[in-house]
Amino acid sequence: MSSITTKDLTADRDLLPWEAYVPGHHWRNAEDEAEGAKLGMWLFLSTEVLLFMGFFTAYAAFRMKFPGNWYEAAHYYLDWQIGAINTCVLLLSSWTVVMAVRAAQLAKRRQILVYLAITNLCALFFLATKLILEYWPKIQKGKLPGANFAYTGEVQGAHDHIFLSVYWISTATHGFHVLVGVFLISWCMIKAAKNHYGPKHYTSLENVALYWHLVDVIWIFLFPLLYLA
Amino acid sequence: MSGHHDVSYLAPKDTLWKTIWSWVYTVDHKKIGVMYLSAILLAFFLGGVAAMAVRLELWAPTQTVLERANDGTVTPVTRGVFLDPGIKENGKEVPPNVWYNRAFTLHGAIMVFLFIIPSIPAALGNIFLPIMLGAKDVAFPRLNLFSWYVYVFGGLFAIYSILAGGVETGWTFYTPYSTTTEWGATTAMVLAAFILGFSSIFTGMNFIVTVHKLRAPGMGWFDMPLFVWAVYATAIIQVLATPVLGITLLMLVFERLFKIGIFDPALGGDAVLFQHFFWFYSHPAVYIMILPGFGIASELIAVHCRKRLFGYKAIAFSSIAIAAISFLVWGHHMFLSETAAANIVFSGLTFLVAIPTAIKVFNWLATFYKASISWNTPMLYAAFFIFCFTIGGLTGPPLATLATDIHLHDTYFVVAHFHYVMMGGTVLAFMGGLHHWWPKFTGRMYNEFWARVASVIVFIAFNITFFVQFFLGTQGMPRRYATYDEHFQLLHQISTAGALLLLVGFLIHAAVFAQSLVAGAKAPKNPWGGLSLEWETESPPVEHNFHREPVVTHGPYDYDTVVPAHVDPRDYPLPDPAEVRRVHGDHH
Amino acid sequence: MTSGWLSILDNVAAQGLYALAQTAEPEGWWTRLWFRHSGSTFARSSDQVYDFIFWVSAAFFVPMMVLMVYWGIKYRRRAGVPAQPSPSHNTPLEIAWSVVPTLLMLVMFIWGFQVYIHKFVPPVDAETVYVTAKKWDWEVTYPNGVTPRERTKLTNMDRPVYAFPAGKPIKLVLTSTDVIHSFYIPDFRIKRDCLPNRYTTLWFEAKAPTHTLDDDGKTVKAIDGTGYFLWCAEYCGDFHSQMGAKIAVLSQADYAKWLETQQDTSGIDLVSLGESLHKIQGCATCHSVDGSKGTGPSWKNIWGQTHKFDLGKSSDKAAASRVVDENYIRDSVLTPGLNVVEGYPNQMPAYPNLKPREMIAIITYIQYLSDAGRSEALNKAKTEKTFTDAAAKQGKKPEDLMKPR
Amino acid sequence: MAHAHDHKPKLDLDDGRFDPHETLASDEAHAGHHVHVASFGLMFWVFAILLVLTALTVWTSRLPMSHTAHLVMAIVIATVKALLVAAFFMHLWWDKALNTIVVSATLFAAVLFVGLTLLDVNSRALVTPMEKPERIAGGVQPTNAELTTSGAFELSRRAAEEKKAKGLPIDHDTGHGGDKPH
Repeated sequence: MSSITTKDLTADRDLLPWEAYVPGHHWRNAEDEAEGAKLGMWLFLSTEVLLFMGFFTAYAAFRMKFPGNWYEAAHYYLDWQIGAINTCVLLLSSWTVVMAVRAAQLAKRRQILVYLAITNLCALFFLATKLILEYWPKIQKGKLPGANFAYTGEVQGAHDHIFLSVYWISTATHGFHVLVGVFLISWCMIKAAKNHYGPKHYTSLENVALYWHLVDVIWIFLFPLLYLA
Repeated sequence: MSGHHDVSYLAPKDTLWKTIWSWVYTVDHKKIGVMYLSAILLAFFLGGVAAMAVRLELWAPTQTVLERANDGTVTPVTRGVFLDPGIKENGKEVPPNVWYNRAFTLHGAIMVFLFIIPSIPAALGNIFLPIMLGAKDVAFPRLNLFSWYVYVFGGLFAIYSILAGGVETGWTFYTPYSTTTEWGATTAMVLAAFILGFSSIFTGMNFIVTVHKLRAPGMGWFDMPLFVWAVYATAIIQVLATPVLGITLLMLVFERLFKIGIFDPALGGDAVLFQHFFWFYSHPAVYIMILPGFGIASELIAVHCRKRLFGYKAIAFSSIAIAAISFLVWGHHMFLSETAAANIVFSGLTFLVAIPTAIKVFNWLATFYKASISWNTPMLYAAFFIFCFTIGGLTGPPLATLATDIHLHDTYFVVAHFHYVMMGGTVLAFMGGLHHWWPKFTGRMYNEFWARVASVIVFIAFNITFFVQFFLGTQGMPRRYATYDEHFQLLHQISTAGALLLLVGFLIHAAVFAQSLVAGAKAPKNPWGGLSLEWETESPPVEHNFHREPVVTHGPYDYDTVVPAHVDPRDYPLPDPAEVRRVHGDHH
Repeated sequence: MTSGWLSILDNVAAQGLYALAQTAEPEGWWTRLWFRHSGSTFARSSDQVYDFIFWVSAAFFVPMMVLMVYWGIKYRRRAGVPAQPSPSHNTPLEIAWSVVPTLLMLVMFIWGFQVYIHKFVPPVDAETVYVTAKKWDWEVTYPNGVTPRERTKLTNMDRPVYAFPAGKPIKLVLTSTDVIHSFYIPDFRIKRDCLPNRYTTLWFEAKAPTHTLDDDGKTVKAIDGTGYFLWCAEYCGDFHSQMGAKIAVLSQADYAKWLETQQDTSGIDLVSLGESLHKIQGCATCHSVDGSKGTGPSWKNIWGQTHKFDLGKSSDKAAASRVVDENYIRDSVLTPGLNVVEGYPNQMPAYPNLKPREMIAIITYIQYLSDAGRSEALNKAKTEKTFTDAAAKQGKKPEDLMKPR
Repeated sequence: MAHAHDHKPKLDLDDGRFDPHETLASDEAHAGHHVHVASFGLMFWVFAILLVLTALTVWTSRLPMSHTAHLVMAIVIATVKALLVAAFFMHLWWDKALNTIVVSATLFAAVLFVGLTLLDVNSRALVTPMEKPERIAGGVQPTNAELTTSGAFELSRRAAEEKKAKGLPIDHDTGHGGDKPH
């Protein structure tokens, strides 16, 4: 089935884990298993999209009702520069993940590791920026969601605290997904280091990559909606 | 693969410890299905206890109790039946109605989240969907086991919330009541429902991939049994709707813990927005509950009428159509709070659901024509299902019609309507399916006579209990009332009497099943003469379902073409090709 | 909501189906079986939609079940008799049984929609009545600003009576102060959610009087039957099922007179006024007067006592305790969260709309409920100027007007 | 598990050949089973376009447009970006159509959720606060109907007044509440 061998391999050499991969007993072949896993992942991503739709619908309901209030609040409480830098960082990480999958398809173990390492660095940078530059000053200033929002005597819209609620819960949930992504990518790095990924088998890497892209796509929407519009 | 995989999946291992481990850590869809079945039957029992508490409370409109005050004066006070003054929580006496409110909330929450949603898909679906497809297992066996543990974890949260004081918000958790109530452990119950949602999502994902990727060779989409079609349609809803429930309940938890204000009018939020969020899941969830029931009804009718189902494709496509339309109609739960524009749109869309549903019922009925109907317990339940579900379906239009819904909304008419659909539909179909497949997955026959007696009792008792509630509703008795006006008493008492009879029916069923497990006769491979793949394997099935991967050569209901006129389908196929091959030592 | 297209549809409904509804028999046995009474002018119009759906359903259900039983018996399994061949599908039949129900449902939808629009848009000459729902009571405020004090027994419960005129459209503006409630008068076929932070509207026109004014000119008396009920239809917590009221339909003359008598409180002494306010304002839901414990402290014997506060719940973090006196009661009514008594939740809503005399009445009533302050309260009530003036106006002594205590 | 092999399988040299000195252009021909290997160039350009679109969305947010136009612009650009990621980074362009169908069904549900909810929420009147529209002390009168006081503001206004009366510090800062540097 596999068309991959290398010239310098000898017939007696033990196969690498990805070469020796055997699909689960209930699958007819590895290709079916990989496609099935990918379909499963896409279904899971569907649920993630719809989960985040809750935030987007809450956003939409109040944004449509109080457009001026929310536009002003977005520009007043959030710094577009932090958001934009984080967007670029996540886009970069998305690209490196694509390249990691490509490296697996080409049996380049070292490249997989390098690209995944960059991805994880991007993710950690994203989280650090969020915590240090966005969440911590807000906590200090009492810019907390809903009833915990500290009134400070300035003139603001009546629904700023709701805007901040949507901001907090949606970015925190997204941040949680980034954190989960960090663990998943680290796990993939361990598997890659142990030679589990190669042209014949890289299902889990591909699915983690899909997950990571989704985290990116969600941020692609969160950034302009919360920070700019 | 031969050897130890050719033994029954129920066969014990060498030691007791290994047997227990083989269940705890199983990835076998049949064992997981059986574990689900045990758990949901326990939930059904708990929910039933709560239901009996509700019905008993409603025996009398109110109770007048003499109450002694601190200064010794004795005054008559109107209280509920479950009055227990003196029980204190957080230093204050629990008002009497709270007990009733907790009972109906637990009944709703347990029946919906712990029983009826996982009932058919996660239990019977898990056991039979892969076998009916000719697969060895579901696509992701470990995820399947994980989803069972998630279910148990969610169930533990629910039990914790009961022990920690219960919940009295109603299973719908409407804000701002659910965010402001001081009684009970609402947060724990909301988290329970949140966790149970994930169990449902994982099951749905698993089934979709299984149907797409693991059908036996030769099985096209239109060779699948209709139960598989129905569970597939259900899985689509589970995947697309349940995450919205997840986020809704998560936001509700945030609302309770951090007062985020999105659903709280006191903080400038929008209480009706919560209802949109909630019903975006919970209306499609109604079809998560009933679609598998349709699937079972199709199986029962075809097999026990020994006849090709009338309009196979119409039934199959109507399942998918119902799944799609289910996402369009949730607004009819808010006819009293929405604007007229939204009401009119949702009212019109709601009627659409009736069309594919009506098509199904007509097709089932047409299958009876010139059939060979065996009136055993599963078929009785199929007929009872058609009767009750049709009533449930036909009482939908008065609720979808704006003019009449204004009067009937939030009354017992709605209670009766959804019990006719959920209980008269799903539960009766579930009971039918359980009897239909019981010999297959336990390997034991049950006592047919007593099962029939119990099914007739359940049917009659169910109709006594709930038909009078239509009159209660049109006469203006609102839902969720611990006390009521005296002129409703007669109807309430009839209903309560019916509920007690219903309890008797289910207890007989329990006894029949217990007797079957202990002393039932060994079940043959194909006791009813079914043609779908599950009847080709052993009873109970072997560990990997089939001795050899089956090749599909005929449709699941091709009685007229596959079975020669003189042959009893119970003996079909004659003989099992797998057996023949095994005799010849033909391992793959 | 009276935009152009709605008005047009409203006219269609009014001229066509609504006229039909008027001519139908409103209180026949069939209607009584399903709906008990038809108390409003448009009750029958939606009942007719219901009847239509019912008969359509029956026309489907009965033949289907007859067929099922007939075929079930005729084609029961008999040994050696296989199923006979029959078509596996029949396209014209399947199209027919898809299209016919669709058309019938189209009729239900359009008809139901027309009647709904008629129910939804109040006539311009309707009299506006404000309804405030709160846990667990209805506060109905009439155009003259009065909230009636009349009470009655409703299945052992002490509930308010609200009167409406016959033959005059009434527009209700609904809101809620806490959670979602739903205003439901089954005999009028009207229901609408009362949402916190938002007003919703509803209208009806009662058909015929169910009550007349009693001989005292103040309370209502049923002509026959029990009259109509108001219920809360959206689950709202502990006393959801007790959140009812009696609805009395009066002739327009009686209604005007009833409103007048409800407005004037000068002839009621302070203790009796406080007693009725305790019920009308919903204090009774949480505060008992017999010493039994409720959501809030009982009013029995608290006058002059010292209340200890839960500083975690109170917004006034400085005061640990206060003596129950005039100022404390006034504070508790106007800013309930200021001092929260130990062992009780911070749940009470504020009552900023009480008139000065009503505030004094509540204070006097609480004073009256204690052994220590009873005689002083009664004396205060008897000698209050408003009351003595009202008594003098009627040519009576204050004692004659006071309830025997 | 039952199929776990207790010895590692050996490589079968007859299976096929593979040139370790492959060039980028020949990647695809040699990859495993029917898998598309994306080209480096295409992926890099997609990444570059995504960065440009990010800059564009920031730029448009600063244009003097109506609030609605800002929202529409943000959503349109974000959608284009998301489609690029889905089509190329997530391989949908080359994948089986079934995965695209899954995505479409998801978007169908998502659009219904937002759309039909807004149909109701957006056609309702503004949330009417129960308390009188009372502006915070020293503030500017509201310029439009949406800037009305809500319960939370009323509560925190009272809390601030009480603190003031007791001589407690009220605010962490008075100038602004955001993250923006001065």
